[in-house]
Amino acid sequence: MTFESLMTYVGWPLIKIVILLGVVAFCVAYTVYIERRLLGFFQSRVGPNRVGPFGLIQPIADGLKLILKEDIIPANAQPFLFRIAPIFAIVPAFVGFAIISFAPPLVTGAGVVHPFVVKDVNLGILFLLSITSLGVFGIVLAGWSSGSKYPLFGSLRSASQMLSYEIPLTLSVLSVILMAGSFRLSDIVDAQSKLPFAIPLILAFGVYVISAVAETNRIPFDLPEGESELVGGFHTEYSGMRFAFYFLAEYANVVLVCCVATSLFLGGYKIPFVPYETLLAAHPILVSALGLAVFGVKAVLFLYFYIWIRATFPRYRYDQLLRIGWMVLLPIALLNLFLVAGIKLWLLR
Amino acid sequence: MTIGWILLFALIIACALGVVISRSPIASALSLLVGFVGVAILYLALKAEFVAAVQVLVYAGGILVLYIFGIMLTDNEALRLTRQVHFQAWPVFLLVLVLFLWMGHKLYHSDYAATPPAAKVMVVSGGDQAETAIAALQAQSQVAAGTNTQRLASVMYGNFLYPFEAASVLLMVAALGAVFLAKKEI
Amino acid sequence: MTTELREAAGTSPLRKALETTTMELNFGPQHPATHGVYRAVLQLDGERVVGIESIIGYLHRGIEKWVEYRTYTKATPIFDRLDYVGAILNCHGYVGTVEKLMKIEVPKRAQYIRVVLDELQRIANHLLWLGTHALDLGAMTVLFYGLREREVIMDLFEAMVGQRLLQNAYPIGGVRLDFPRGWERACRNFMAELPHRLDEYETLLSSNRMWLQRTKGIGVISGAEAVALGLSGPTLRGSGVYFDVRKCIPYGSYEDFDFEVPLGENGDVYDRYIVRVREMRQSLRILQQALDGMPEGPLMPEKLSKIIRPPAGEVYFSVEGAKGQLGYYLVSDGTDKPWKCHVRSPSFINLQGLEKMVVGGLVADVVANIGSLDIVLGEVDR
Amino acid sequence: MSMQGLVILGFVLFCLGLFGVLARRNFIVILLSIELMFAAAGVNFIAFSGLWHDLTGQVFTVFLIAVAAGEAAIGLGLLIALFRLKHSANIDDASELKG
Repeated sequence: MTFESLMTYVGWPLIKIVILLGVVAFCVAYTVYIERRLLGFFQSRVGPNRVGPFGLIQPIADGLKLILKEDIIPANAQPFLFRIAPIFAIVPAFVGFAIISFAPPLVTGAGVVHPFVVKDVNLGILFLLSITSLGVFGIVLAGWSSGSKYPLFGSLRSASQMLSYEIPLTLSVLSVILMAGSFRLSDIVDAQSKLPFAIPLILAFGVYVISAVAETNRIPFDLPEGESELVGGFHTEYSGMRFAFYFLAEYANVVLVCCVATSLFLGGYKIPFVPYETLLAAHPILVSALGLAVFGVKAVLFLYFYIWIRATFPRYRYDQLLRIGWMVLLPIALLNLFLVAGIKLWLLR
Repeated sequence: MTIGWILLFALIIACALGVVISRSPIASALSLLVGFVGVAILYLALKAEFVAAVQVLVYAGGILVLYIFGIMLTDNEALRLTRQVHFQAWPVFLLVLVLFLWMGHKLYHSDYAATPPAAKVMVVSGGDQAETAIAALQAQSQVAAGTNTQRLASVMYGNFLYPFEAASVLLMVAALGAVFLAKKEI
Repeated sequence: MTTELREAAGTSPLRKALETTTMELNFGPQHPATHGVYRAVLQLDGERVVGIESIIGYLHRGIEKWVEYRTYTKATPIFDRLDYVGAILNCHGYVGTVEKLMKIEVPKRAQYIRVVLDELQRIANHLLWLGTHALDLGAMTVLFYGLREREVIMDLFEAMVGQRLLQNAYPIGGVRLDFPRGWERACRNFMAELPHRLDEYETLLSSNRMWLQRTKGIGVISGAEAVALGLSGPTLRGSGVYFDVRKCIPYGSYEDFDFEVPLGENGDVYDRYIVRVREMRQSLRILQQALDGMPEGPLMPEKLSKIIRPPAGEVYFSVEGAKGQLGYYLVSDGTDKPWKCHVRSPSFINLQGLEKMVVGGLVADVVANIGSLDIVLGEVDR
Repeated sequence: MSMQGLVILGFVLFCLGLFGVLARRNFIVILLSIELMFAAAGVNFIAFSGLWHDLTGQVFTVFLIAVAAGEAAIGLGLLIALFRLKHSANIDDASELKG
């Protein structure tokens, strides 16, 4: 095996994965910071502002604190499952980032293309959905292995919630796949060069946003951890680094959902109103850099929307939540799918 | 790449063993989860990407969660204390071993893997045109060009439309049946 | 399945065997939604509550007994510790009782000042309640908004009596000091501001479908049941019963003021919520009238001995506390210490309504109901 | 990888599943073992589909997964019913028809 083939099959992917992991972990940590800061502003208070300028070092301080804390395993817990459960939560949350194209591919001199994605799988979306569907194991196992009632309650709720909302989520994504005619994320982004899918597929977008909020267990659907009812939900008994894993997994999921929404509905790295070719003619690096920036801005706007929701709404009750999922979102998603299929079949031939 | 295959096989078989012999049902379920992911990787390696994705999405993300639910709902101390293996384990083991050896022998000595049956007929009748016959068969089976998923779709919604609908009816019936069985007021 | 079959199945041993066991869930004493060290043992059938047993006493400090070893004057500050978010009203109740026992005539100006402070305290209490209740149901922001307005009231208290939370505001007989310079203007500014803030909260909650779904039709308690259980305050008025101590048994010049008693219709969580929000607006009306019609005059009665030594006898006096009818029962044996003191604390009695409200509901509704009762454990346990 | 290996893998999975179904007491583990047997069939379908360049095998694997989902639903329904009656997930307790 030559050095070059080794680099192609092992080296470059590994480097990409390491870079992506670093960037994602950084983004997730600062998502927490941004959320706390923004919530502070929403609620007429300051938010974390003591550690470093504007509190910018706060995430690192929090991380250090959580690492140094004692890792408590309750007497009733099943120690092995209790220890490995956070891994089941955090791995799917981070693996999902592998298929997201963050910027248009960089074309260097000799026609060599460097895509800004770890692996542009041709079944990208399906891969993403199947990977994220594994995240529920972390929650279920945590609740089960803690040997305590509140986590058990939280995990049962969470599992049924995630299973229920996966269906409208998938259906709304399906209509995007129908429009784009491909599972590959870069194809889907390319299909939006004229118009982001959020406009023609407004119904699907709405369903996606609501189900995504539910999938990531956030207000108004944060029942699994609804702190006023279930104390902390499935991670009540966790402390220290294992708690941090759940925390990170939750926010990684939030960031992932923002990135996916950007790619699927908001046009990804496509710059609105500016054709790709004109930019490419200007400078190849400029295209990628601008694309990356545009992707970031869109994702952050979506994130802002997320936090805004959290600051505004109360929490649904468990039965109401399931009712919304099955009685409202599912019919809307199905109807939307039929509409899109019809339009695709009859109008856009 | 042979090492990779052997590792994958070893993983799948180890997980299957874990399902059958581990004491706690939840360990069985988790080991099945890893085994399913292994099988999905196997599917990927055999160029069946769509089936691999469905395997993970439906099996690992859906069915197994239901099983874990079931384990959580039916757990009690008494169950944990009883012997997990049936008294008939040893006879069964011998039976399965005999079956395994016999079938393994048969499989090892058969030549099923050489050529497709239709092509084999042609080989028998037409002699040296076997190569072209196989090529023709392959071309015929690949109804539409494109990715594996697209071809799979055209086969599934073309030749197998009615079985597909039947499968959906089956799922519906299963869901209704499950609700009926589990409902408190019969 | 036909009805006959279903009925037959209802009595069969098979049916019994199919019934699942209930699950016992300890709700508290350390729980974020119990507003203190209150413990409820819930019997759950899935998510449905089939039984609740309240266990209190985790914050018992023996205040009623403690008072028997203190002189009447020295006993005043301890009552602030009953309901520590509505301390001035507790204080008013106690000094009012002693005044009634001794037949002291409180000067008019002192009465009006008391009304001003009382109503400010009521608003502060309801603001904190609103915030915590909303937080229980997941609406986090309202808490911080409520605390922001409450902060202004705290500052007003600090300027007036020197303390923010446990003010020990009134001496027996009247009030200690007049309004400091600029206080009235600050108070009027706050009063001009608050209605807009209340509108803001109502935009966030009263017109929010999620809020309505979480509160409408939850924890219903009828007027008759509420009266039978002895509930009082906004909890009672939410069920549509017209009872407000300020109107029905007027004290401290409340008969001078023109205000309405907001009533609910269904007796659910939403009604208890909306009654409290409207009460804040009514309190503002009272404040306005009290400040506008503030009479001149002394703050303490002319002849009041330094040592309070009421004649032997017993007396019951109640004020409209923030949570309901806050009554004090004092027995005097003619010495300078009360022989017996009993507090009819509204939180304790309102807590009895909880079982009626939550049984048959879901676990999440328990939180909504406890929130809508507005209990303070310091007052429940005394 | 040779076909031989894949077929043997499928067969090993099948045998393990069979053993689990016959030898375990816990109802859920029996269901899990059945899933193993399904997976064995799936491996064979996919392997032969690849060998013969015919997608029918893959289509059947998808059907297989659907059937497995149905089986899981019904199986869990039965499990809950059994648990309600016997307060146990032990298959040996369901012995009322023995007479």
